[in-house]
Amino acid sequence: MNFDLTEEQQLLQNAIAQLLQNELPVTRLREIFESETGHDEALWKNLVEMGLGGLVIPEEYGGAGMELLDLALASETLSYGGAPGPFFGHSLAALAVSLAGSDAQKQRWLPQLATGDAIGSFAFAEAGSVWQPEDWVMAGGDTLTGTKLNVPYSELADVFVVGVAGGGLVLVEREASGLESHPIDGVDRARRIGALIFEATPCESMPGAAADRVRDAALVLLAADAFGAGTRLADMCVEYAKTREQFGVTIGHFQALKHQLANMAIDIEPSRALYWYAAHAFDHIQGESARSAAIAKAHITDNVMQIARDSVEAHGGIGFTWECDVQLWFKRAMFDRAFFGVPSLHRERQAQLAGW
Amino acid sequence: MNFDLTEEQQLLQNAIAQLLQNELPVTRLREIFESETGHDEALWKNLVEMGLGGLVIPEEYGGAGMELLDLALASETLSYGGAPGPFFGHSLAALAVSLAGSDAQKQRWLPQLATGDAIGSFAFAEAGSVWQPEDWVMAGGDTLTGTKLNVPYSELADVFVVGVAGGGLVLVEREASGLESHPIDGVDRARRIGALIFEATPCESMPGAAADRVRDAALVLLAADAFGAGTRLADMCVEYAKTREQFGVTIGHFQALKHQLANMAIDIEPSRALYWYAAHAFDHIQGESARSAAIAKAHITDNVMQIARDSVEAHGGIGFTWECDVQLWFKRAMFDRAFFGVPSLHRERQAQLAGW
Amino acid sequence: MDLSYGEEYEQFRTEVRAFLKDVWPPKGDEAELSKEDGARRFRVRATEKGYLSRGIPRKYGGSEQPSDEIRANIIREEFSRAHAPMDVKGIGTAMLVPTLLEKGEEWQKEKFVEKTVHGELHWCQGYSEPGSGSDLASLKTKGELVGDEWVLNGQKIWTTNAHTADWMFCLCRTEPGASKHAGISYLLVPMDQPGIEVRPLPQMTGGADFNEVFLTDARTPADHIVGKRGEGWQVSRSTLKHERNSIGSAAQSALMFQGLVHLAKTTEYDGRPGIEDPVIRQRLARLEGTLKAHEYSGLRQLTANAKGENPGIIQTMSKLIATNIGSEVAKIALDLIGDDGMMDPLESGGMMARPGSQSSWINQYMFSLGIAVAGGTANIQRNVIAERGLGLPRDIYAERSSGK
Amino acid sequence: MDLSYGEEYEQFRTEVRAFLKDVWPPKGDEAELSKEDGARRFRVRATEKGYLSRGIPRKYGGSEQPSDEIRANIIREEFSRAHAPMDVKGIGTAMLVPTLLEKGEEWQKEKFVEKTVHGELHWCQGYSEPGSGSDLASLKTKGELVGDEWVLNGQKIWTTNAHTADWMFCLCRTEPGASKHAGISYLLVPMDQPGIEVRPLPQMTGGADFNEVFLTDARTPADHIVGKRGEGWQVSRSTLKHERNSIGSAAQSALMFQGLVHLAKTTEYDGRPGIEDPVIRQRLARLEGTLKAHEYSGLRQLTANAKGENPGIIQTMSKLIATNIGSEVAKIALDLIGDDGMMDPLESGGMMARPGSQSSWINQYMFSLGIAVAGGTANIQRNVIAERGLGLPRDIYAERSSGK
Repeated sequence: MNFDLTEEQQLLQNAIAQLLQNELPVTRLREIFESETGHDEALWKNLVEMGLGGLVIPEEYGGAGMELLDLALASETLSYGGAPGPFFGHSLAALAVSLAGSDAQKQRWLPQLATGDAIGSFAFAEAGSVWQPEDWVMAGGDTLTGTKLNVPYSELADVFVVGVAGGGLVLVEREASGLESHPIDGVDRARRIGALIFEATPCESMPGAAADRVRDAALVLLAADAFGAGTRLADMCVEYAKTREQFGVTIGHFQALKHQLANMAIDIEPSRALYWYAAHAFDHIQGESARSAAIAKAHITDNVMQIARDSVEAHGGIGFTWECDVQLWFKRAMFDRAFFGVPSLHRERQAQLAGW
Repeated sequence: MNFDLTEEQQLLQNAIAQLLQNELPVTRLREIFESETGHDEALWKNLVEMGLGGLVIPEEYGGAGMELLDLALASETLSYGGAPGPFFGHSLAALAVSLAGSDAQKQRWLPQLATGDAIGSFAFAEAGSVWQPEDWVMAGGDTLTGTKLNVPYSELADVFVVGVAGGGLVLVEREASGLESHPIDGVDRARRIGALIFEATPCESMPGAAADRVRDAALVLLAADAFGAGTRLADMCVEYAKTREQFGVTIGHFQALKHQLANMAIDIEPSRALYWYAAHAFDHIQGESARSAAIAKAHITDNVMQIARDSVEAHGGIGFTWECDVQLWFKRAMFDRAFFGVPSLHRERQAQLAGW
Repeated sequence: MDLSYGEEYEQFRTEVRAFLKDVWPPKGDEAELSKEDGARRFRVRATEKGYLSRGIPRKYGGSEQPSDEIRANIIREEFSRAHAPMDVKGIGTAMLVPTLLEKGEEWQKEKFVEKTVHGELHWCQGYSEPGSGSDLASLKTKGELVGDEWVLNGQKIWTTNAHTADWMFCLCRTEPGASKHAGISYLLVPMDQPGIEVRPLPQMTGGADFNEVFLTDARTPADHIVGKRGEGWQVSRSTLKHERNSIGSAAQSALMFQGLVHLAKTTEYDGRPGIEDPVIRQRLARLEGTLKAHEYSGLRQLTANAKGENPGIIQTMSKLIATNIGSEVAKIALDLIGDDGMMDPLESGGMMARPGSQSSWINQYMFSLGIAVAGGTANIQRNVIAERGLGLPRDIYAERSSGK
Repeated sequence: MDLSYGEEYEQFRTEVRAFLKDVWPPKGDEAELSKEDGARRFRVRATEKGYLSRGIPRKYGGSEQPSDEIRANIIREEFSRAHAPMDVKGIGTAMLVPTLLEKGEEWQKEKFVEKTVHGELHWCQGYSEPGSGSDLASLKTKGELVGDEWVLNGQKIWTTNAHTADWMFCLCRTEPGASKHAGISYLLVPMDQPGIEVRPLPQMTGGADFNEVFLTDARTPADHIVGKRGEGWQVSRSTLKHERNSIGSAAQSALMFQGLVHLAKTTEYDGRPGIEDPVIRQRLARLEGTLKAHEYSGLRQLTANAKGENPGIIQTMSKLIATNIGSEVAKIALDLIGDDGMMDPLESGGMMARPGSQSSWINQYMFSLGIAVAGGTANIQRNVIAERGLGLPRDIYAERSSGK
């Protein structure tokens, strides 16, 4: 009975945190945030050299052969540090190929994805906030025609895992004919998105039926990312309360603010165990996996969005400005909350999965 | 353009407040609260001598010929003073007979109701939290058979306005054959309720179609009553904060409590205008009457219930005891919120009436 | 209780309508005028009739009408219905002019009031500084009298329209030895000078509605002070208001709510129009309860103001209630728009552009926070309600800091 | 991460199960014993096996086991499953015994510990007084040493089980000259004496779980003091805990939630089972998120405690979270039960009685408030989280009052 991280897991989180502290001061983060691509090759290189390109890729394909929990822990720490870039979409693509790819597909893609030489992404969303595998409309087959929205780093990725009607997954390469990508101006410039437009675009069917697993993994990673953002925001507020003065004392003396920060803490801290459990269930408790993922995504992203709003207020006027760092994690929270469906949708799934 | 009370209306409220201050110290209120009947004949006599038995009964029948707004104002002030007794049910019965009674029915009942010599009540609710005229199931006709629940002062009243299937109203006298009354142990011992069981009980049909109007009036009076309870609770909390000491100062110095009291104030004070408007609309803006009544009932009773909970907390441990007066208005709030349907029901009606 | 306006006022309304019908939109030759000139001509006429600049004496370009909240409200309603120009908006008419009329020298009134109310002079307000938010007494910008000029050094923040203003009215610390509140003066400073630099201060939405103003040996003549030296704190608090617009904020909230209902009717949510979703319906209905209570409380305040009575605690609450409503509107909207909740609020369009309305809701989602902080944080508002409204003890730190 | 218990612990679980199967419910002759005697006999055996009174030395009637959170948890799980008696509950085992073991004289341990853990002596706690809630330092009950006895005068409140207790451990002011905290002593007082009067203090539900205790020249021997004179404040804060039950409160919350889901499934709401109402579903799902986070955080704490590590800020939060969950459970229940939300919580039945469960929900609706105030108000809890958890400055009034 041990509901705690292993030493290796703690080392992984510490190493990521250390890297970001060294390589991603907030000035650099802002440059990437405001850049054309939202991607920094040097940072990406650093991350993949730590093995983050292939955490869940089997060792035989050059990955670390780790579990979703490890990926989620990495997501939390990357989010806390504000890391921009394709880690999220890439990780899910790598997971999808590992779970559902043919041997040939694995041979071709996993080693490149593990080293980060190829960047992966996934294209699930369709117009009308449609995300769930059972709702996908775009037909599969040998070629694809249609549009997928909100594809992480659609401008950058080399290979896409695409969801098709019936809940199947197919692989599309960047160079495939009839494939166009258009950037979408998303709110979180640290996680870029775009639309993919397919016009008789050749694709390869993936034999395994893993769309639901990939969905659950995405929900856990979004929850972990939101948790990282929420703790960062809460920490920023506490720090601000300890330094900013008003009426001759630090504002942390004001009981109303103290209580708002205490409420923030009780809205975020218990969520750590919630996403851990969801990740652990994905890895080891099959029967609870889907429901735990839905609960974690709905609960954490919703709470963190409120924390983000309260963080603006805890900072006073300055919290509302571009120059205040609150906005960076505020927008991260907006992304995590909306991506793959708003909380109410997953709460309804949570109810259904309980047989309510 | 004058959205304010007339001098007469202010005098009415002051006179009621004065009477309760003189005649209903909280020790007396507690005696009635804990008594067998929840009714005090002396208090009732005082109230009807002020004309409160027949505020909305036309002058030709011995009433004051006033409007629902006046009745609502009286309800607010009676509630603020914690007045127990049959005023609520009696007033609605008087209104129902005034609106829907035949000439003979008016002749027979209104003068007695106006003087308070006869006490009226109404029997609308059926099992399953059924309240709305369109949902009534008990069949009308020359006799009634069935059960009505949550009838105000069913043990005491001399005449009942009873709702029947199709939304009609009938009159039943206390002495009618086959009529049994059984008290129900309600939470608010200042407003007693009971069940009426009809067994081929003779009744008289009322010719006017006024069930919807009576429903709207009931909602406004419950809103006004809840408003009175909410202001009383908020006032008690402020008073307590100004007198109770902790750590060497009155607890009103603590910013967290100050802000809770400020939040209480913004949750109650604007509601004054909301119930005024609903009453005024009932009297003068027919098209807005039903919807305004639904909004006022849902909004005010819901807010006041939360204020009641927060009032317990603002008083600390003592707030949870029987001897603390918070409980008296807490229970009033519970009655006002549940009687004639919980807030979500009226919010759905509010949505439907807007054509949403 | 009577929600009609009565015969006298309805008569007045008829006059206003007839006037508007005649002159707005501009007819004949006037239709040829530029939009700006047309508005200016219109304002002159409306002022002659007593409809605009009602609290301003005639000699300073106003119509000098007795205060009448009801007439003021009818004017607002009818002008708004006809889309006619109202009084020139801005911090100059709202705050500087009343202050000058109450505390200014005669020459100051002559020089500034008419041009400001006619929209020929634009103002910005220099109160807030970095580090002094709700605690104005701690401001640090210095003014030193050097010869016949004030020389100013320091920094102001949250200065709306600083880049378009001709003048700034500001608070500076001019009496270094004096205690906190007593050392402040109220100065009028021309913006077009080398000592003043205006930098936009973009907000998190990407837009820039605020500025920072840096004063480096900025100058203004010695007599451009309102009130005496060291009286700036009191001068800045003159709250002379001719006719309050007690229902304006509720009208704004109501418009936002209508927009939200429209959004719910036209947005698909979980496979049907959002308005049909039971959870959305309940949330809208609950919010509408708060909104209606706020609106009708505005009518109560209007009535009290018209009678010259004190409306009581309710008047301390408007800002916080409006903020709460704005915030809830934004949250419901965010749920309704689903994936569009990830879009950039300033999204400029382009191939994948969604209808403008969605990104405007994201803007609103963030901007509702700006409203909260602009009127002083919600915590400051709650202090005001608790202390002024409920009579609870003053905040110990604020009290200490004010030296009382 | 491993949510299984591992081989060693599963082996232990097997042993516990086998033990329980043998002796509970009582077999043979023992089945004839009274319920109370049966439980007593069982506890003796379970203690011999090392399953109960694990933190108590053998010489005082315990099993003197090394601290092991996991074993403790397995014992709780298995005993609970078998409905077997656990350690005697109450303030005596929870608070007095650890205090005596840490700070008591040898004769005090001998006289009180064994009988208390065996359920032969019952205790009540005399800390709170009217007028000193969260501010214990302000307590007023006086103790004076007269000859070889303490003579006590004052009033205690919120004294659970005072009417059934044999003894009270209480805080009294014995050193009139000393500063606030330094003047307090920790005394053990027999309840059965003329100087003590116990009056029930009914709560708003109509039930009476608390008492007031009036002390009028109540007496206890001079040596019935724990620690030295004036050290009562520190003595009362000895928080020795052998094995924390870090998941107990979450288990309670989970049970309440299950009850609520059952209510939603079985109660008609708006013409169908409440569980099918979209608004109820969303509220239940949202609440379950909070509950699960609380439950899993309990597992985190259990793990940290088992390793002897500090679980961090999370441990300051349990009470407030449990209170919040209880309150939300109660509110949803109130909406579900409709008209039954008007019923008396103590409704005794009779012709119109509803099924017991509904009035128990009303009880819960009110009682969830009692939970909030019993553990110190929510505001006190938030102070603790902000100060101890987040390191924010201490409350100025509390600091002043403590003379620091």
